[in-house]
Amino acid sequence: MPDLQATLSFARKDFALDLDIGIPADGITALLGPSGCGKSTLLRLLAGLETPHQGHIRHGDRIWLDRAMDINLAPRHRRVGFMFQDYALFPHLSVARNIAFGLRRGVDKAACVRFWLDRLSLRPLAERKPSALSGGQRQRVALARALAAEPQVLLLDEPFSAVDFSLRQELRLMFQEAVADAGIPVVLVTHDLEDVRQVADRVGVMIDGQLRRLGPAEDVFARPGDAEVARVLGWPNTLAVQAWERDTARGAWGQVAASLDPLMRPPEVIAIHPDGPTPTSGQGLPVEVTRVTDMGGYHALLCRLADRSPLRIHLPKSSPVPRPGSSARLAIPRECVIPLRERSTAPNLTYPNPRHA
Amino acid sequence: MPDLQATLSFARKDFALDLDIGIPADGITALLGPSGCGKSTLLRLLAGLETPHQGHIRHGDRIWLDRAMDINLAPRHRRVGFMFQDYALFPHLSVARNIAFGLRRGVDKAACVRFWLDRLSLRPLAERKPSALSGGQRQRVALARALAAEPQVLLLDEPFSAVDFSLRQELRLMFQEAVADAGIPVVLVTHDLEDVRQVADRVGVMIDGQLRRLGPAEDVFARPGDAEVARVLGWPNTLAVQAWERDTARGAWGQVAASLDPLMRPPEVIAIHPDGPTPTSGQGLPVEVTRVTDMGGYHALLCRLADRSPLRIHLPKSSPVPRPGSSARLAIPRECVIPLRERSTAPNLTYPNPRHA
Amino acid sequence: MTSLVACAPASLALSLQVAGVVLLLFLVCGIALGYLLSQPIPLRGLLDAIISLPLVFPPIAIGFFLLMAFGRHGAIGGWLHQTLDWELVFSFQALVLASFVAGLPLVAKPIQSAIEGSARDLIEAAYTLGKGRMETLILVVIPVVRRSIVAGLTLGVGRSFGEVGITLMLGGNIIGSTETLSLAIYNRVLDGDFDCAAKLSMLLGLVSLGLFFLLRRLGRL
Amino acid sequence: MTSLVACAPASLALSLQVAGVVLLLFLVCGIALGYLLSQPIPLRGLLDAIISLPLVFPPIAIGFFLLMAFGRHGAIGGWLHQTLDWELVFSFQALVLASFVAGLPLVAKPIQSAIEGSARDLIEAAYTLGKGRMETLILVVIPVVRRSIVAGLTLGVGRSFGEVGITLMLGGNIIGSTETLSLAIYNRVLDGDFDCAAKLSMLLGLVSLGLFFLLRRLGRL
Repeated sequence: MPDLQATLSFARKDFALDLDIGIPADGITALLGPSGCGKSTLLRLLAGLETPHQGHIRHGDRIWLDRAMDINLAPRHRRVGFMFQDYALFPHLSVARNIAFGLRRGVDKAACVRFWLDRLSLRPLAERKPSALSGGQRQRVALARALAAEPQVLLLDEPFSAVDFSLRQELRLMFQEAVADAGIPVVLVTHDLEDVRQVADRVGVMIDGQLRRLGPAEDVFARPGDAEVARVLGWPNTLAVQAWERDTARGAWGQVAASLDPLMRPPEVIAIHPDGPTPTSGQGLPVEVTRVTDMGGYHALLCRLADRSPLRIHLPKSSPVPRPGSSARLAIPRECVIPLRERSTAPNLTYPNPRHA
Repeated sequence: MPDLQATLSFARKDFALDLDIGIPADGITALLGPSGCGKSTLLRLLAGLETPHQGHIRHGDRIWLDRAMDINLAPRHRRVGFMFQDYALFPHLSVARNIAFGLRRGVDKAACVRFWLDRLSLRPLAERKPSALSGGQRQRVALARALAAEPQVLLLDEPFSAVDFSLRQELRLMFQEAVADAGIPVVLVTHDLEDVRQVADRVGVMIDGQLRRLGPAEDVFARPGDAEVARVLGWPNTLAVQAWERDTARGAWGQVAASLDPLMRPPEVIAIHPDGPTPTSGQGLPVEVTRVTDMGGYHALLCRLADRSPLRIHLPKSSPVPRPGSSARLAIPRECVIPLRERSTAPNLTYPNPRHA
Repeated sequence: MTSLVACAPASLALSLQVAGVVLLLFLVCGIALGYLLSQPIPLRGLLDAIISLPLVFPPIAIGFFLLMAFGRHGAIGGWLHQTLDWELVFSFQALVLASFVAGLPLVAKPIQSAIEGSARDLIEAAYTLGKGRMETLILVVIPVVRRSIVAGLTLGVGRSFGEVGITLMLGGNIIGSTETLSLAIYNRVLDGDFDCAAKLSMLLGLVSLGLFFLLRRLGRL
Repeated sequence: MTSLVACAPASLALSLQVAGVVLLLFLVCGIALGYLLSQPIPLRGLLDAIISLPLVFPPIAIGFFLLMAFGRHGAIGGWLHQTLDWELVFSFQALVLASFVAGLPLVAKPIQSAIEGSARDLIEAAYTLGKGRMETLILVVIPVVRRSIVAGLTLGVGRSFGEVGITLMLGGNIIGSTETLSLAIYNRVLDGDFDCAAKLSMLLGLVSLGLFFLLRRLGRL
């Protein structure tokens, strides 16, 4: 199963992309990042829809791009399945003809179309035009069209963002099952953490055109590496530290006890895990409770710290909940306080390709 | 504090809206619904940007619209603060001039602009043009501009959707604090459940141009009324029931025990609350576990039932977790099974206006 | 070698005067019509059709119909002649009318589509912020679509230099009186004076190239 | 009362022939250029400028420069005369060239902007699905922008009926040989034959109105 390896430099106006990424052929890799970070541009570079200024792309043993050697395979020779954010279905063709569009020569067209219609539950829609489909149906047609062409790599740009919330879960499952046995590198760009949690085996985080973190999903979520990445991954509480005194971090927001790694440069930020802190009648971090939300399995408390910066904590249903508008003190267990640099300067946070590790 | 009452009928091509809504002047009302349900159209009708075919809108004792009496106040006389989805900031004016645009006569312009710049932390950006702002900054300018005009009603169309995920929490808090003491009806249209959970005091659910549910947030989340509304509110598991046998619901997906209200028509759907079910070695609903996700405080299990329909359950970290790909049986406590009609036909699910109740 | 002025003594001044008057007319009518057409007003379709018609209708035919209408025996021309003792045909005003009719769609339509494309939300925002139609036009619409306004005016004025069909019919191509620059080139070629024709073409070409590059800088061509 | 044919014996057939030939040329060149201009090709800006120039450049001046170039003593005309013994000026081909130059931007530019507006993603999708440029043009681009193609062709052909400036210079307005319908109207008015001019104007007007309503149905005016 050939993997995909790319080293790319690309610049346009006020945007630059510069990264090195390896994507194995098993499982799904999700790329997260704030808007404008270059996620979509990376997909377009991999597909050959944009040309980097410098770079190298290798699929298995085959070179797709090498600027130094002046090799640049046209998109149609890369055999990349690309799913566009708005799906880019051909409006003048029926669902069946859309799916048949990219079929290789020598394939039994009718049988192949039938297979994908069934696989994605599209059979009753085969003769409809895209304009007569709902968002979720379009999404499935786009996926079927991409997969029917037997791509060597599958790239998806925000595949679920144009779909109603209540359909996403089912579509994510369908997607997962459809690509599970493809045995090709699959890269999915998204800004939705739920997408990542539900479908991704590996997670990459891009910020300002750089790949700041790439690794197995659990590992990345648990150890984001730096505060910017943590925020992208949905960590709610990152507080700037102004001073360290022994094992205590201080800022305009207050102070908490934290464990410092003596080998690390003094962290600029602490992240507070929302699951550990509890209200206390003794000493603790003073907060004002602004809102309490019942989240089903737990209560979410939104608080304001001394400098008005927000803090979110989760309390089990069994604990007493302070009133909104009241002041409280929070006991913050030391293991919930994670010291981080604002921005990691380590040369390579890229997770090594498991095959080469 | 005058409330807002509206009865509206509106039709356009293949879309019709027909509803009756009352919005008190305290707290924030969020409207949820699938795309195309008419949420945005409702806001435009309330603001006077569209004219209904029949209807009546009353703000306090003042009639804004009465088609029968041929009264139709122009938008500028309704004094509605409207926040557009893309913010509609004037691109040729600085932040300060945008905020000053709607100020009433007789107001001290400079002081008022300064007040709102400070209130939404925009002071350092006062002289910038909107094109030089980030998404979150634009959002704050749009809010400041709307509020500076001292509106009698505030309407917001997807106010957080154009903002990066990691900023939304802070913006929601700012928004809440900024409108808290306005004492005017505030209606926010969104498709993001997190918006609703964090800022809404009341929740309305619109489906197909109708207001299917309106009430205090907790009440609506706990008792959606019917299955369509439940799906919009993010309830993950709604299963079609084919037959009832005593207190057992059966479908292609399997069978579970449920408590039936004898006065109700036989429910067509059961919803299974994700927090109750647990894997069991005894009798239970057979499922195939497709994915296990660590959600921080709990594990989320995605399963497939006998007919491949998805089921999502949440397990506490303390319970053992089945392997993905394995088969399991789930014990479903009776109180986790909520029987629902697919679509309520009750004539009025509108929550009564507290002032008239 | 004859000098430019000797080639067509009055034409240069005449064309500039026509362009100037037409520019003023476009400034008022073009913007007003562009704004009107972008709003949901009654009879919008009809108004739009009338303004757009010269984009497809042959100028010579337009010129002929205008000649019939404004001639001494025409419906409008007869009335003008009787009540005001004024004859439009073959006059300076005829040249202005010709350029105005030919250029109006080139001014109003781009302004209309610019408003529809980028100012619709802004207009609604101004309404909700308490402004009326006129205030909104001045405070929001004109500043926001100013590039399209300049582009439309440039196209319209450019057309006035090049207009031949309607001008021939309505103006009459009277040397020294209604001979515009374009017609002067034609007349010099008919006279076999290719030297003058070349000079005048160069002059007209330079003006047009200037307008052309202005339009490209505005991103409208 | 004279019959239409007696008014301008050869003009009707001539204008239809010019329109037909020009339609064929536009069908090939208009679509090809519209597609080319929408793609990131080298020298795109220059090509775009050359094609767009007649939108602003006065037709009489264009006509004059073409006359100089294609005349017997011109750079191209001289060569054509020497090698092929063929003279383009004052011929049927001159009328076609005049209509083609005047109408080309009206065909190519709308097709270009339609492709840029609604087919860009689709073209890329076709590439990733293994299709080349030519296949993509035929299977995707043409079917998707077909309304804009029809609209562009309509505008271009409509212009060929109305073209006066370049045609006067390059065609010479020779009665019975290069007198198009538009020129026939002008000539009849000069002769004082208003009856014929009115009939011809009505005919031309009806054709143009037909094209006009076709364009409005296509949503392109």
